[in-house]
Amino acid sequence: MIGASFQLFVVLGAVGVLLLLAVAGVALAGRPAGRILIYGGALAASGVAGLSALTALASAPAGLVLPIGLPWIGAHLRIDALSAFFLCVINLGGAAASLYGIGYGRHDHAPQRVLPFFPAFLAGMNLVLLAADAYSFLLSWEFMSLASWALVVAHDKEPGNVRAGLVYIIMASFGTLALMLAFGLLAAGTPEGYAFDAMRAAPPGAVAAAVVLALAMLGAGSKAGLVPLHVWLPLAHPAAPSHVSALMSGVMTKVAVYGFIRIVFDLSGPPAWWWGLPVMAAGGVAAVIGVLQALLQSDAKRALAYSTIENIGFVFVALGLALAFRANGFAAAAALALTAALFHVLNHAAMKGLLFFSAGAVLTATGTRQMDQLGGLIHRMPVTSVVALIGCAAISALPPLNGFVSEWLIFQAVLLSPDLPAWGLRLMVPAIGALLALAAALAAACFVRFYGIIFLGRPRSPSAAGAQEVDAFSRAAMIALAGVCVAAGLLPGLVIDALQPAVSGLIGHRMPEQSSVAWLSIIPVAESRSSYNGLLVFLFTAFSALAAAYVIHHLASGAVRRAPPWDCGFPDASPLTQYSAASFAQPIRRVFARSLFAARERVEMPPPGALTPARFTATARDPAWAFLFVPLTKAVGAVAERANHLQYLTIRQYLGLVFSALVLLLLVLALWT
Amino acid sequence: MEHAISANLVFDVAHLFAGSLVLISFLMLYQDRLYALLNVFALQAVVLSLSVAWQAYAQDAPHLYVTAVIALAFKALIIPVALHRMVARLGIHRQVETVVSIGPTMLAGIALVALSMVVMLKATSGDADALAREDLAFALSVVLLGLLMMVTRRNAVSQVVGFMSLENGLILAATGAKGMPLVVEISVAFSVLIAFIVIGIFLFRIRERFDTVDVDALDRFRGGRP
Amino acid sequence: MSLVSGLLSGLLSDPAPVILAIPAVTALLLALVPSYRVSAALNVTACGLTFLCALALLAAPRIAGPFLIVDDLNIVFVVLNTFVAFTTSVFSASYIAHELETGRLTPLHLRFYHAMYQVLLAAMTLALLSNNLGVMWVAIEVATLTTVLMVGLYRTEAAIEAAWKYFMLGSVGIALALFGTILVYMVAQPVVGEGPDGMIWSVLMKRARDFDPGLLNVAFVFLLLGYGTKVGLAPLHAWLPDAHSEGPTPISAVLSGLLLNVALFAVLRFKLLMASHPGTLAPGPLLMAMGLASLLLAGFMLYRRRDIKRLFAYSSIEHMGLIAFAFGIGGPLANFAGLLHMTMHSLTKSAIFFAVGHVCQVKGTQKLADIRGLTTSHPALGWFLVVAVAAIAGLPPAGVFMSEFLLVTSAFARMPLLALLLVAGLLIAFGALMLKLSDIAFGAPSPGTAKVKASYVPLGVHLALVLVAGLYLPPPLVAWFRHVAALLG
Amino acid sequence: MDLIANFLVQGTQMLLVLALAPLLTGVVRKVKARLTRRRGAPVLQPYRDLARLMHKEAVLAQNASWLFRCVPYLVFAATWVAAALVPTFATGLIFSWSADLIAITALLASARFFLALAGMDVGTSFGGIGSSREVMISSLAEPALIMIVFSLALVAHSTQLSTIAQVMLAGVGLRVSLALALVALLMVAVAENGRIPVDNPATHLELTMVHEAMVLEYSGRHLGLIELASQLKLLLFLSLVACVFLPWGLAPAGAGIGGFALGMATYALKLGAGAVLLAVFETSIAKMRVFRVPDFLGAALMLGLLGTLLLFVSGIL
Repeated sequence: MIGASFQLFVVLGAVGVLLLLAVAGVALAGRPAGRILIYGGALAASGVAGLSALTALASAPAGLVLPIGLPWIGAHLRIDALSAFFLCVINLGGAAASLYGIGYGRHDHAPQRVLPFFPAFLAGMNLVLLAADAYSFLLSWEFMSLASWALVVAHDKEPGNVRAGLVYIIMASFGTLALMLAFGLLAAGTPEGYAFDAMRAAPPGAVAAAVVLALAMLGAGSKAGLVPLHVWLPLAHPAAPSHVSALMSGVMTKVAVYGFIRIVFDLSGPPAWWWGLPVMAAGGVAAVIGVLQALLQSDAKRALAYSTIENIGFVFVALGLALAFRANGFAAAAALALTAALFHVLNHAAMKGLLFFSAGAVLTATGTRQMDQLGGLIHRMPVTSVVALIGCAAISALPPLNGFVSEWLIFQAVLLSPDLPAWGLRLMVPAIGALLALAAALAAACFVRFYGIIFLGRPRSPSAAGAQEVDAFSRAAMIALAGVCVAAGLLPGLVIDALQPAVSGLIGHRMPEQSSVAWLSIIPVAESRSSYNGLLVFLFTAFSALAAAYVIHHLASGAVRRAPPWDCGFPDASPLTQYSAASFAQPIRRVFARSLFAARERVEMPPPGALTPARFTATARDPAWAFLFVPLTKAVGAVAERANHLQYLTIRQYLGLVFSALVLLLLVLALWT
Repeated sequence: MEHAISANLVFDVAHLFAGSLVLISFLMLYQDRLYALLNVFALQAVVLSLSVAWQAYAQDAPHLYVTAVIALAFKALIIPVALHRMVARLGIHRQVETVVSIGPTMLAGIALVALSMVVMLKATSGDADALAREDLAFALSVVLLGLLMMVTRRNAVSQVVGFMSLENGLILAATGAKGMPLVVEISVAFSVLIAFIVIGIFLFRIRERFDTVDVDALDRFRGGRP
Repeated sequence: MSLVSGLLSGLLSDPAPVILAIPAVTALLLALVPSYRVSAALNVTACGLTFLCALALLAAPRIAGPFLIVDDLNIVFVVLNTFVAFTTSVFSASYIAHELETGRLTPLHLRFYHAMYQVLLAAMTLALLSNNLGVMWVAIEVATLTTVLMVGLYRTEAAIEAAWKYFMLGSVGIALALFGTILVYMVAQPVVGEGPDGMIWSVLMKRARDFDPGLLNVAFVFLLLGYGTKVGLAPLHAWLPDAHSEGPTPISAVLSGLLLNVALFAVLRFKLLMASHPGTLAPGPLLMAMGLASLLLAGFMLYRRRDIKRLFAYSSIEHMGLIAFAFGIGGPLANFAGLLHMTMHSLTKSAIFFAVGHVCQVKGTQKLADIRGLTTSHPALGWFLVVAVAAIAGLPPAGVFMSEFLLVTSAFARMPLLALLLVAGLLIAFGALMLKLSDIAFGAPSPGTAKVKASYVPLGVHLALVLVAGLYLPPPLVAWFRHVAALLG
Repeated sequence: MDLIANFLVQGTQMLLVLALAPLLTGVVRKVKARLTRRRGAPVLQPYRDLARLMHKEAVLAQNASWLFRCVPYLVFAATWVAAALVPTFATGLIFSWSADLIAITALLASARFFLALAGMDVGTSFGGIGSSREVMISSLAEPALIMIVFSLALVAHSTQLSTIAQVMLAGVGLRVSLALALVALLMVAVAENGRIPVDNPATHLELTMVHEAMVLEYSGRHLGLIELASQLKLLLFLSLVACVFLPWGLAPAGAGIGGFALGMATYALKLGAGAVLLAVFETSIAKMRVFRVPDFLGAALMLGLLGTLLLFVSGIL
């Protein structure tokens, strides 16, 4: 058995199928058969690719060179443990999204703008993970961006979508250019240097490597949504159809993480001791800013997009820890941190996919994404509400679900870091740990709000009151992802072991074998140090809850009487007296966002006797826009305005330009010896 | 017959002509009335044809006589006359409108001549024969002065004149280069070009200037500003 | 029978004269043919024939006669030019017919137009194939004059103004180029002796080592400015946007796709000359400076454009700047990138102008403000335009992406700071293009829903070539580009 | 054999905390009453209340969902498990390996998560007030708690409570970081259990209350369970303080009956002392405005962070 070459071929085949589907999408768009064929085919392809990647996790790397791409080196394709793991993640998300799409696509009013690009998007992401030379990598990377851009502008009549697409494509191109520069340094300007193997063979010098790190953070960070390069994300992710939003938020950001790991951990040689610092700092800031912004949004999908930024922050903190440990020679700790990062990648793909699916289901059922139009859906959409609850609990890092495990692992890694020699790191890490803890707690608050406003309480609009449960395909997709969340939470040991080939491939060291631990506990370092057993906690809690219920219902009363809510004796007021999204966020807005986001509240009280309703408006701004991008665009506009005068000169003045250019050059010659 | 006259004489005469061409360029810069400008230009054309003829004789290259004739007929007679009549017909008013007033223009011209000298003498420090060097330097200054004129004059006519004197510099350089092929063809081609320009002005009634200052003209024309 | 075979063998042994003869003869014929349908057909066939003969060049031996030269450098250009000229003639057939219907042009105009088209083709091919610098110069002058006449074809004030601006700047450029040519002769004369040899390119290249470097530098300055005016490098670019926007769209395509390349070719020839002489002032920095200037200037200018054709004219300036920058850096990778980028740019940009031509016809305007939501009102045309613009903006899998990849990476490895400027310019221009594109293509459509009466064939062929090029370049082409790149030093 | 013994110990522990929790609350109330010159309800009153609540029928709002009915059991179970994992009289309990201190924190967090959801389920404005304030408080209290956990873990090189307790028992000397951690832990405990000055468990002035507003719609056995859960939580925090900072008398794993007896005795003493101290504290200060609470908890967070930082900078501080 020569490595994973078989799986490589299978994945390539799947990619081919996806591309064919993209072509077919142009022809078949519009008829339902087309929808079912495209999404069904995408489901099958992703499923096959994901499964074969799963089998490739443990097997030796395999490569292959196609006679396309950059002429003199061809297209290098390679599947190793790292890419195999990410292939599993994205194809999990891809399969779920395809399954969801079969049902969701029925409500799409412009299928011809979605069907061709959806499979292309999936194919692009798969190719990024397979690519093993700079050109193929960036080609697939940009192709992925292009396809997703087309999906973002699919509904171009809705206000804001075109602008979202514009911001997105520009930021994407910025990222690609940054990566291009990084690869330029890694390839060192030699024609043959573009292959990853060549880069590994000749790692860059210290300075060059540092520049590569910075460029990788810019390039991959802009795609993953690191602050302040995140601005496109909350615009673009909600604009796309929900199953695509799930892909972009849950999966494409992971491709960016992959790119970062590939460049920084694999290609740019041994890290310097301080590399962890910027990565961790960026991660911590992204985590807090992201979750706080998420708490302030009233658009459900936008809140989810911001929460993606938070989770990416978690991942990058873990990656930064791994870098720091690795650079300072703590292989075991590095393995733990990297495992935590990869675990969180998997978790977030599942959770965020699930949440976007449920948001999409709500959108289909009620026609709105505005939380303040929703409410009480738990009565109307039983399945969606259950799986959404699982998703919210998981992403709030509550045991025994998967979100908690990765967070727990990250904390364990943080607790190992006092051994680090460098003072900078020692001062940095606890602060980052505090930021993470804060972000985690705020995430819980954020998703209490998300779930409570959308699914609980009383319907705030007729459309919410008349909502219907979504179709079977969508339900199936959501249930599948919820299953992943629960399984990964109850049996984390298996996941951790599955991650180890990738980890040891990058770090050269692995975490201790977990599946052999008694009772399926996980023990990152040593039993005396820390251990956790999701399954046991779950059983324990479930047992106590059931026992309590049983005892009470048998020994005491089990009777129930329905009555109007008491509400401190108030009569049943209109649903509008419920807490709204804005009012629920009020305490946190006042505590955290007032200075950070210039959050302001304005109340317009009508004069006595006036019949107009009182209005309350809460506003907050994203500092990245206020301090970075708005001034930037203004500056470009100003320069453009200046330069524009050159268009309206007279012929004589143009001749003057030529003349002065000539004189200038002659002067250069005259002075040049 | 080369040996009949001493190389020295050849050199001096050629030098004389070239130098006077530069001088005439300055004269043109100095003019502030169109008719006078045209006359001076005609003079320059005559001198040019003389120098070309001299080169033809000195290099014993008969085809250069053709160039000389073209220069004389076309640039010393036809074009100036045509422009005279055009100025009359189109009622272009006789003043040469300058962007920079005459004095500074002259100074700039002197600077340009100095520049071309420096460039050329520096460049051709090598084995190139002295005649070529001097000739080139003068030719370059004529070219630059012509360009300067195009840039600092507003009238269409005076810009055309500037262009033509620029081209005179080219012909001077071309003929100065011993045994340069295609000189005749090139001068013909250039005459065609100039004819185009003159006819263009006449056809399209580009009256006063290539540049206007009134804003709505900008809006109508340049860069299709809506 | 033997005659035919003789002709064929002659063609294969030395196709260059034929390539020149066909358009020249056709031009005369077209001047006589009254019916525009016939002349359009004739135009297409002639271009087709020329292209076929140009293909024969690939097999033909590399020869350097007293008048014509066939070497690897100009074969690239000839084949590319004749091809684009051919496709453009196909497009022009459908385009011009529409102009006739709308009455913007009369049959007489068309007669003139077609004749001029062939003259232009002949002149450009001559400029590429001639071994004599003087002849090359004359040919480029002729090409300029013909395009001037075609730009002024519509006789509108704007058109005349554009033509005039083009004409004046072009003439000065020509003059400067001539002075440079004369200087080159004077450099050569002491070495290769008097007489025509001093202008024969192949001879100059052989003897270049012995030239006087100082004078060669002066010559290059004049040649760079002279022919650079034609290339449209800043600050000599002023004629380009107006000429593109006011002339008939096929001519815009020809200008961007062909004439700029020819001028660039001239610059490259002399860069070769400079490169083959160790003692000269390196031409690289000059090219890089002007290239970057053009890139940045055009990038900013794109934002304020209100006319769709002028928009893409500025993008041509931007790309010419990129190409000049690439050749300025030099080295195998950058030169390869430059050649590839040049090829891709001609194909893509002419494709864009094909699309834009039809867009302007269906919308009845060139104003960007009145062209919106194309993908909704004219899906096929709209998406073609989106693909083409994405290609020119350097999005994969277009070949432009590959050339920009090579350029950026190799530049950053060798001169990081310049590369940062380059990237900044690329990003600025990209943003502007996408800004305009998202208004043109998406959102609620603007009025003007006339059906498109156009053949998408040329458009489709160009885009197909460009898209494939990003994924796969045929090995012979690559080998050949690498060889030329090595020549360019 | 050994396994069964372990299970027995674990079971005793669970039942013990369950049994002691109401008593603890009763004691606190009694002491408070005494301090305010009232006789106060008997110490066993909480048991009676619970029993009465349990036997009442549960009155549900018409639009209460299944979630509303499940939450009390979930909250109770989560809190109970958390409490059962804190060493009270003995360390090295068999299940204590299934969750370390971080997990215990997370268990409490999940209890709070569901309780806040339940507060929003009926869709009354008071539920909303309670939930939103609760999550605001917790969003600061949790990180503070995590920081405290960090400090302890860094001293003991473990997040396992049993290990920590043993390390403390072995003696780590007086440490600044631990002192900071203790203060922070007490502040967090006050906030988490909704005691004065953060919240007033006895009030029913709706606008001043947090926890009570959240559970306003609950009645009968549901309310009973939630009450019990909060009593368990109080017990949990007291035993946490006890086992970490006063670990004396804790029976090591596999100790004999004597060891366990000793452990029980000392544990009872610690609880009593804690209850009295808490009562004194509560009677001696006034409740603060809701929007002063963030400052209070922010201070706790900073103290915790400071402790951790000190430990990062040098292991012996």
